[in-house]
Amino acid sequence: MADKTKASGKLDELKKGPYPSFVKEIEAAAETNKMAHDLIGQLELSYDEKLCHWKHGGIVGVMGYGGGVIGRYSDVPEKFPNVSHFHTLRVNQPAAWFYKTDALRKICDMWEKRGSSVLNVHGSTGDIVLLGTTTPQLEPVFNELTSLGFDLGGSGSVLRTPSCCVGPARCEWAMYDTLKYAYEMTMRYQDELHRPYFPYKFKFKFAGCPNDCVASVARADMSFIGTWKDDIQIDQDKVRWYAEERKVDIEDVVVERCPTKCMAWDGKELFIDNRNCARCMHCINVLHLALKPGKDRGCTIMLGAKAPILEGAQLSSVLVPFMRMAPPYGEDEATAEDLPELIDNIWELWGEEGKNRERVGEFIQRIGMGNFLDAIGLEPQAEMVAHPRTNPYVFYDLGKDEEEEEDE
Amino acid sequence: MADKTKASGKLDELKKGPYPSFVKEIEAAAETNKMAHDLIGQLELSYDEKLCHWKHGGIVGVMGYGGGVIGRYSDVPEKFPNVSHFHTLRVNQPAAWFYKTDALRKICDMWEKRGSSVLNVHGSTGDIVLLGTTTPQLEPVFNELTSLGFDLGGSGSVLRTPSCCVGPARCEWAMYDTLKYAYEMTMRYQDELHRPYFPYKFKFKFAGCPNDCVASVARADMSFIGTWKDDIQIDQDKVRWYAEERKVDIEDVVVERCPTKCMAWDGKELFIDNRNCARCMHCINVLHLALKPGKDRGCTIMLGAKAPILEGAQLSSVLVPFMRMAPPYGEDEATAEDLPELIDNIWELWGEEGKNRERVGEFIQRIGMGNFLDAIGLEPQAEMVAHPRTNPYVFYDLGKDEEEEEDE
Amino acid sequence: MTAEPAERLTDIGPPHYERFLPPVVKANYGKWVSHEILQPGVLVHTAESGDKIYSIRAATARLISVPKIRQFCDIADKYCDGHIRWTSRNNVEFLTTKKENVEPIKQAVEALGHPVGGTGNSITNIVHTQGWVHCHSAATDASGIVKAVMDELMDEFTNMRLPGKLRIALACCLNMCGAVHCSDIAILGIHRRPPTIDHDRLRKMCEIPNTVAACPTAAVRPVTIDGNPSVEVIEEQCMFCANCFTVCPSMPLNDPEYDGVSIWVGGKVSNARHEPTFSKLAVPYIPNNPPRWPEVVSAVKNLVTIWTDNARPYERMGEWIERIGWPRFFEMAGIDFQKEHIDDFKHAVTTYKTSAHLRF
Amino acid sequence: MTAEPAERLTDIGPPHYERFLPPVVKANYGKWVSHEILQPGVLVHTAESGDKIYSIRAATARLISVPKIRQFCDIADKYCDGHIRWTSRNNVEFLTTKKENVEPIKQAVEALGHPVGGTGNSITNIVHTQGWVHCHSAATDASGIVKAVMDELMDEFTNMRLPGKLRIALACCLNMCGAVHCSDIAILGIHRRPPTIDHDRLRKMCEIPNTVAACPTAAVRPVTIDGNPSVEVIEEQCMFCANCFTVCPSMPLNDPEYDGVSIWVGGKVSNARHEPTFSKLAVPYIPNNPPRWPEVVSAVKNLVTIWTDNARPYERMGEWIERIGWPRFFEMAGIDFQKEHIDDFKHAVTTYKTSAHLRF
Ligand code: SRM
Ligand code: SRM
Ligand code: SRM
Ligand code: SRM
Ligand code: SF4
Ligand code: SF4
Ligand code: SF4
Ligand code: SF4
Ligand code: SF4
Ligand code: SF4
Ligand code: SF4
Ligand code: SF4
Repeated sequence: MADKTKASGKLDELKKGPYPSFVKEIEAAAETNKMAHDLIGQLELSYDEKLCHWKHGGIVGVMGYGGGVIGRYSDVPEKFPNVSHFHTLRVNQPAAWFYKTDALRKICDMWEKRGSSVLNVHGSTGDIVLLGTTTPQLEPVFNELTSLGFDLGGSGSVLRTPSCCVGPARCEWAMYDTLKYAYEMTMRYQDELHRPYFPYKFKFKFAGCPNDCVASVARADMSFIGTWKDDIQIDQDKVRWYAEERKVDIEDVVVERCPTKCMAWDGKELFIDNRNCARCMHCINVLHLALKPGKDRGCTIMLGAKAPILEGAQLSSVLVPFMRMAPPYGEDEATAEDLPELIDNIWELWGEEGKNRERVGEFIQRIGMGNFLDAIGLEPQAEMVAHPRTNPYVFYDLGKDEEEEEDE
Repeated sequence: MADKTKASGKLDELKKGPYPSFVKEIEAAAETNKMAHDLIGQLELSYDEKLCHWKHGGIVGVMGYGGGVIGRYSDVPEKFPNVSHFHTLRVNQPAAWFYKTDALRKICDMWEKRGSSVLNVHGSTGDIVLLGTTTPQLEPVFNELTSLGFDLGGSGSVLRTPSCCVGPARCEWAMYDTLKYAYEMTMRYQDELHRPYFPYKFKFKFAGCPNDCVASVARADMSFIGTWKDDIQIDQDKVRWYAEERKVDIEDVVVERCPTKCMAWDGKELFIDNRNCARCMHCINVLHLALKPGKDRGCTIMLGAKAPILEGAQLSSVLVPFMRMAPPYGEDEATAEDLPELIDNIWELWGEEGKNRERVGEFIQRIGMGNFLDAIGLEPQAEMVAHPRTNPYVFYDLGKDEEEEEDE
Repeated sequence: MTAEPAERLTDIGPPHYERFLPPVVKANYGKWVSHEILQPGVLVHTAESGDKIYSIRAATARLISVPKIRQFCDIADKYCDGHIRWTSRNNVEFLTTKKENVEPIKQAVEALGHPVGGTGNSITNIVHTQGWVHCHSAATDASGIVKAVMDELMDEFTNMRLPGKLRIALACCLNMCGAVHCSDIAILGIHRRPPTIDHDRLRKMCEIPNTVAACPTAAVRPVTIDGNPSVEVIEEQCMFCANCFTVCPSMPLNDPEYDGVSIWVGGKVSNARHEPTFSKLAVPYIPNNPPRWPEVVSAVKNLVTIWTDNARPYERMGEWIERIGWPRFFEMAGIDFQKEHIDDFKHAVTTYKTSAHLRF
Repeated sequence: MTAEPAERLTDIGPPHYERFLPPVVKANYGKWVSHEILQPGVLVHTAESGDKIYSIRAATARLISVPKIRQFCDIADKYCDGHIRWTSRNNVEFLTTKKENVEPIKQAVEALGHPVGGTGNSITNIVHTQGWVHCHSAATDASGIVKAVMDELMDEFTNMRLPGKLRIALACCLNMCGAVHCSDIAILGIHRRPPTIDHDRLRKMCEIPNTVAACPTAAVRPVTIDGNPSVEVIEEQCMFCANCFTVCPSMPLNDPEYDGVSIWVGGKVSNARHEPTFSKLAVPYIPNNPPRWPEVVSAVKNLVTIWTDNARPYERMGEWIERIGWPRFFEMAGIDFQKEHIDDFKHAVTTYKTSAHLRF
């Protein structure tokens, strides 16, 4: 039986080269950890056979939670008994993935003892993924985690662990406080995160500006993307400095790349027709010492992104063109105070009418965006579509006419 | 009963104003023609009631033909007995709608006698539409038409009357002979035009250049759009003349409007990066005395356009990126000599596997473009798509691998 | 001897075009080198040989009477050696090699009530369909609206002062005869009530499987009524396309109250600059208001005006809107964006706004 | 007295981020005014107050061991007052206010085998998934391909000489964990054989209606096998998505011969310039060839090279391809355009080329 601590054969090849080697990582863990040791063995088998050796996961978990653990069993337990169980735990990361070493070290100590000594930092959703332990260890791991102040993240048909970009913690472009919202929404919806009652998974991601450094538009059912309403702030001296000192060809790399062609550069002044600026960030990205977003800030809420299963992949699409995320709140504008109700309305509708394993984006496709908006009580806005319909198959709302008639 | 020759009431309003009045036309016809006379009456009724007064057409026609006549009956024949039958005949127009007055006058004489004295010049497909006659007149009308050298056009599930732009007859941009092809294809497929054996209608349109003056891409199942392969011909003196004498702002209205941004203008010379020119015609359209399409000419064949019924509207999409339409024909290039086979293959496949009332565009959607190409024996080409697939739901063709294996 | 009965001619096809081409066209066929628009409606084309042909283009209502055609023929005989053609948008063209004939032709045609124009950056003739004049399917009239709209826009037919070409088309029902779905402005007749079913006639006239298959939304279902097979319509699933009616005459949708017109914008067909593209819904519904549909006329006029005032040279309606964005368009047009504007048919998801590219 | 059993904590959520923020971050939270990239992998952010924070970014394999994390912690304790973070693409970042710490940190991290870089116009870390290390669904390994590809591209991680950012992602099956579907280059594990059905286990483990509903193409149908309810798969209708397997473990698709990798290009997520967009199929299939998947590595390398050599500044992969057109891309990449490239799923028709805008 494969009882070596070191990789050999095929896997050994992956210890070479300049990029950090995951094989070396598992080896390092394997020095003191039997699970890591058998993981190498099973992985080598996979490499030899070009076949995955994990069985379809069973349902395992910690008491009172419906998610956070992915059950996993080897299909060759006789060969690799130490990974016969190899469940992962998803641990809810702190917002924007900031850590103190003391907290990390404690997690490490715990995981060396109770798990494989191998983790993913981080999983694609954002969790710390503790890679592989046995069923009896789940509850102890959970108890140690909570005593360290950590909790499990989501898996299954729940609210998944929200994540956010580094935002105001270290970025000059954060148009709202991404960490605060990631944290507060996670806390507000602890129940939805731990106990499956949705038709399927639901993800929040918070990006501070249109650069979307958490890829929210592609991966979150509900994406919050920072933006601004007023004019881009221009320091013309600095623009000239870019042109002269940094030799930036402003015409080519800025003006010409602007998606709405709303800029002009005469060699001295940079002009922006702000009413036509699409808030794409490009000019600001390139001339960041000279240009800044406007001061009237908030976010665009987008809904519906998902991977291909079942009906094909979707990007999120605009739900609220502009929501102000911090006081003072004006009248007649969407503000963060509306968020809980908005989210409740969406979850209630989708919860009741969504089919099993139907993401909210697919649900909207099925019932129609217009009906969806009606049901959650939002007015349709032209910002929600790339363009109005081209096909004439319109479900005219005759109720409206009839009401109007009655009014007459 | 309405027995007045002149319109009154609502319709009368449509005799006012600078644009030619269809009401005056019907009135003019009605002076000598009873059908036209009752047409006014029934139309006034429609205007008063906001309701159409024609019944769903029955099947009428001329001997041996399955199309060319649209049956039409009034639903108020008691009020307007002269339009109780009011069938139209579609008469195949001469290519590009050129006429000699003697031919026209003879059609007029016939139609005054045997029909309503009202016609559409032309119908949307391109036919001369003789608007309204009775069942007993159909055969005599047909016989007089053929003796004048005219024949019926298409209706129903047949090849519809092909049409073409004015092309080489009066346009400097015709990249191939649109009239010749419209005529020859009409003649070659007389049987398909007159005897329904398709799943649904099929339309050809021939446009001499990408300006597409017959709107083929939107309206023809098979569109032939002239194009060229080599470089745009530039007369730089004339370009300067446009800039200087005609005060054309070449940077703004030409260079900046080029869809691929493949042009440059330094105030003296116009530069075109022809490898990136999309053959859109814009620069040539605007600077037509200075620029001309290249000399290596042919057409792009596009397939599948249709109106919304049933599965939604479609524009035609590229089937043959470049086909040479006149000799000398090179080797290894698609030429007009391949056309009959190409068309046969398409009709055969669609004819056998198309559902009732399924246009070829919808058929392709249903079976998949890749399978369609396979079946008609065309190689897939990147020119056929706006972009490759984004969804990973690929029906991998394993036969291929297995064959390769066998070869080994 | 008695005369043999003349053989019945069939499948002769249309007359060969060469029979009708003017001699100058035959002589210079495929050898034209340039054209110029001398004035609105008047083109001159020059051939390699130096030969020229003048074309004088005039509007027609498309629906035309035998007497009028004879009058056109008179003009063509007088000035054009009997040559005349029509365009793909139902304008008539008088063709002559003699420059001195241009003005007389123009005057003669205009005297008949047919304005000369429609060339270059103008609004040319409205492509349209049958409407109440001939079709059973019509949710509105065609010729009447076209007349009313063109009366209002006539100055743009006889001038060439627009940013680009503007193509208007009208179809009287969702079958969309004509290239309505790819027009700068499309006027579309619509029903808004589900079909009413005459079960008695249905039984005799319609094939039930065909009728069921005809419905794009599967709203038509087979049922048994009084022991006879018939169909029912799930009304909430009906979007009034009338396709069931096309295959089954016993399911009419016409309704004088609820029928009317919708307006679509931003489509085009040419490959010039932007690729061909469909028109998009602008005004979901305007009731039928014959004889002059004033609300439709003013809605169209408004669209023409905002485009004229704001588009850059050669920007077609859709190109302009794409540049400024749809939200701005709705704002400028004063049109309320509604549920109806949002697609909910098959490819709806591809029309959602999947970026934060927004203007405020 | 005996100790009360400690209350079992639940629903406490993650630690509050403030617990972990460096003091300079807390002091300047939301008040950063600018940043500069001092060298590949080294950022400095400046606050209104004039305070600065230096971030040293290094690659990790994402799969990381407890010993390695402890080594990172040692560095962070020594130079960063114990502060450390990870990025959204699994790079590690060491944060310090002291400029003089930058080089020592860099050296220390690199000494551990973690190159510093991934900033600006570079290729940063590959977002990826579990593969054979942990997932039952994997059609290929994740970490192994990532390692092989990044070894080849490492110079582009430690330099910033590319036209723009280039984001590579890998998912080991069609579930596409990660933003694989919107990457400049996406590597996707694929099955190419329909599921094999273990009817015995199926009977015990799977709900038949769910399994049937799971299939996007309706290839899974209920049947009776030996008197027991089970399912069958219409093989011609299967496109190997494995969604049936997700809901029913008795229908595995794994196949060492036929599984492999496809490569997709031109997606992006940011709103910068072009709107976010999906990646499109470039290479339909490359067989699994562990341990270093040389064909995948060279295909990716080739894509990076042609883009680097031809894109304009700031043009992402997809923006460049859009400018030159897909036919030219296929030509330059030396990839044969095949049937597989043409979409045939739900919205396929929206991907057809509906204009004559062609380059020759
Ligand atoms: C661990 C992780 C991959 C990783 O290596 O990082 C992961 C792993 C799995 N994902 Fe995922 N997904 C992970 C992030 C994602 C993401 C990315 C994201 O959240 O930002 C996506 C794409 C976005 C989305 O939600 O659509 C994603 C889309 C899926 C899907 C497809 C869902 C769809 O609607 O198309 C499935 C299939 C399913 O749900 O049945 C799926 C299913 C799975 C399962 C549970 C396998 C299954 O078929 O049941 C995988 C368990 C693997 C294992 O054994 O550990 N996973 N999955 C990620 C979670 C770690 C974390 O919590 O941080
Ligand atoms: C006469 C004409 C309109 C006109 O006023 O010019 C016409 C009239 C009718 N069309 Fe059309 N179509 C006419 C050109 C078109 C065009 C334009 C074209 O051919 O360039 C189209 C759009 C292009 C296309 O083919 O898709 C068109 C798309 C339709 C459709 C929808 C087909 C679809 O696949 O979506 C129908 C419905 C049907 O076929 O059942 C239709 C059906 C009809 C019927 C036969 C009504 C019906 O439901 O059966 C109409 C008879 C009207 C009548 O009483 O005279 N007509 N029809 C045009 C033919 C005249 C001619 O021969 O020159
Ligand atoms: C006569 C006609 C062809 C025919 O066989 O009948 C024709 C003739 C010419 N077209 Fe056209 N076009 C004709 C219908 C069209 C159509 C079809 C339609 O509208 O249904 C189109 C596509 C419209 C669309 O995109 O929706 C069309 C798009 C063009 C364009 C491209 C315009 C653009 O910028 O998009 C040009 C180029 C130009 O005008 O500079 C053009 C240019 C021309 C030229 C200049 C070609 C030439 O050198 O002779 C002709 C005179 C144009 C003029 O009116 O100023 N022609 N032209 C048609 C006249 C229709 C009418 O009575 O008004
Ligand atoms: C640290 C991180 C956020 C975090 O919370 O972890 C981050 C940080 C910054 N991003 Fe980002 N981005 C980060 C992931 C992303 C992502 C997400 C992804 O790749 O999955 C994107 C979207 C990518 C896409 O479009 O596919 C992203 C798109 C951008 C862009 C837009 C680039 C473009 O032209 O499309 C900028 C602007 C720029 O670089 O000029 C940007 C700019 C920045 C700036 C300059 C913002 C600032 O002022 O601090 C930061 C340093 C960038 C650098 O690396 O040069 N960041 N950035 C992420 C680092 C990932 C990594 O380890 O490499
Ligand atoms: S998304 Fe914007 S605010 Fe957030 S880290 Fe990226 S650039 Fe900064
Ligand atoms: S942010 Fe984008 S859209 Fe706005 S001006 Fe700058 S480049 Fe143009
Ligand atoms: S399509 Fe081209 S060739 Fe034909 S008339 Fe129009 S401009 Fe001339
Ligand atoms: S034909 Fe069109 S694409 Fe080609 S150079 Fe002219 S404007 Fe550009
Ligand atoms: S558009 Fe409709 S109503 Fe009008 S002619 Fe065509 S089929 Fe008849
Ligand atoms: S009108 Fe259209 S949607 Fe309504 S029932 Fe008939 S076919 Fe179906
Ligand atoms: S992409 Fe597929 S195989 Fe890879 S981790 Fe996600 S579910 Fe598992
Ligand atoms: S793999 Fe996908 S397509 Fe094939 S049977 Fe399973 S669910 Fe259906």
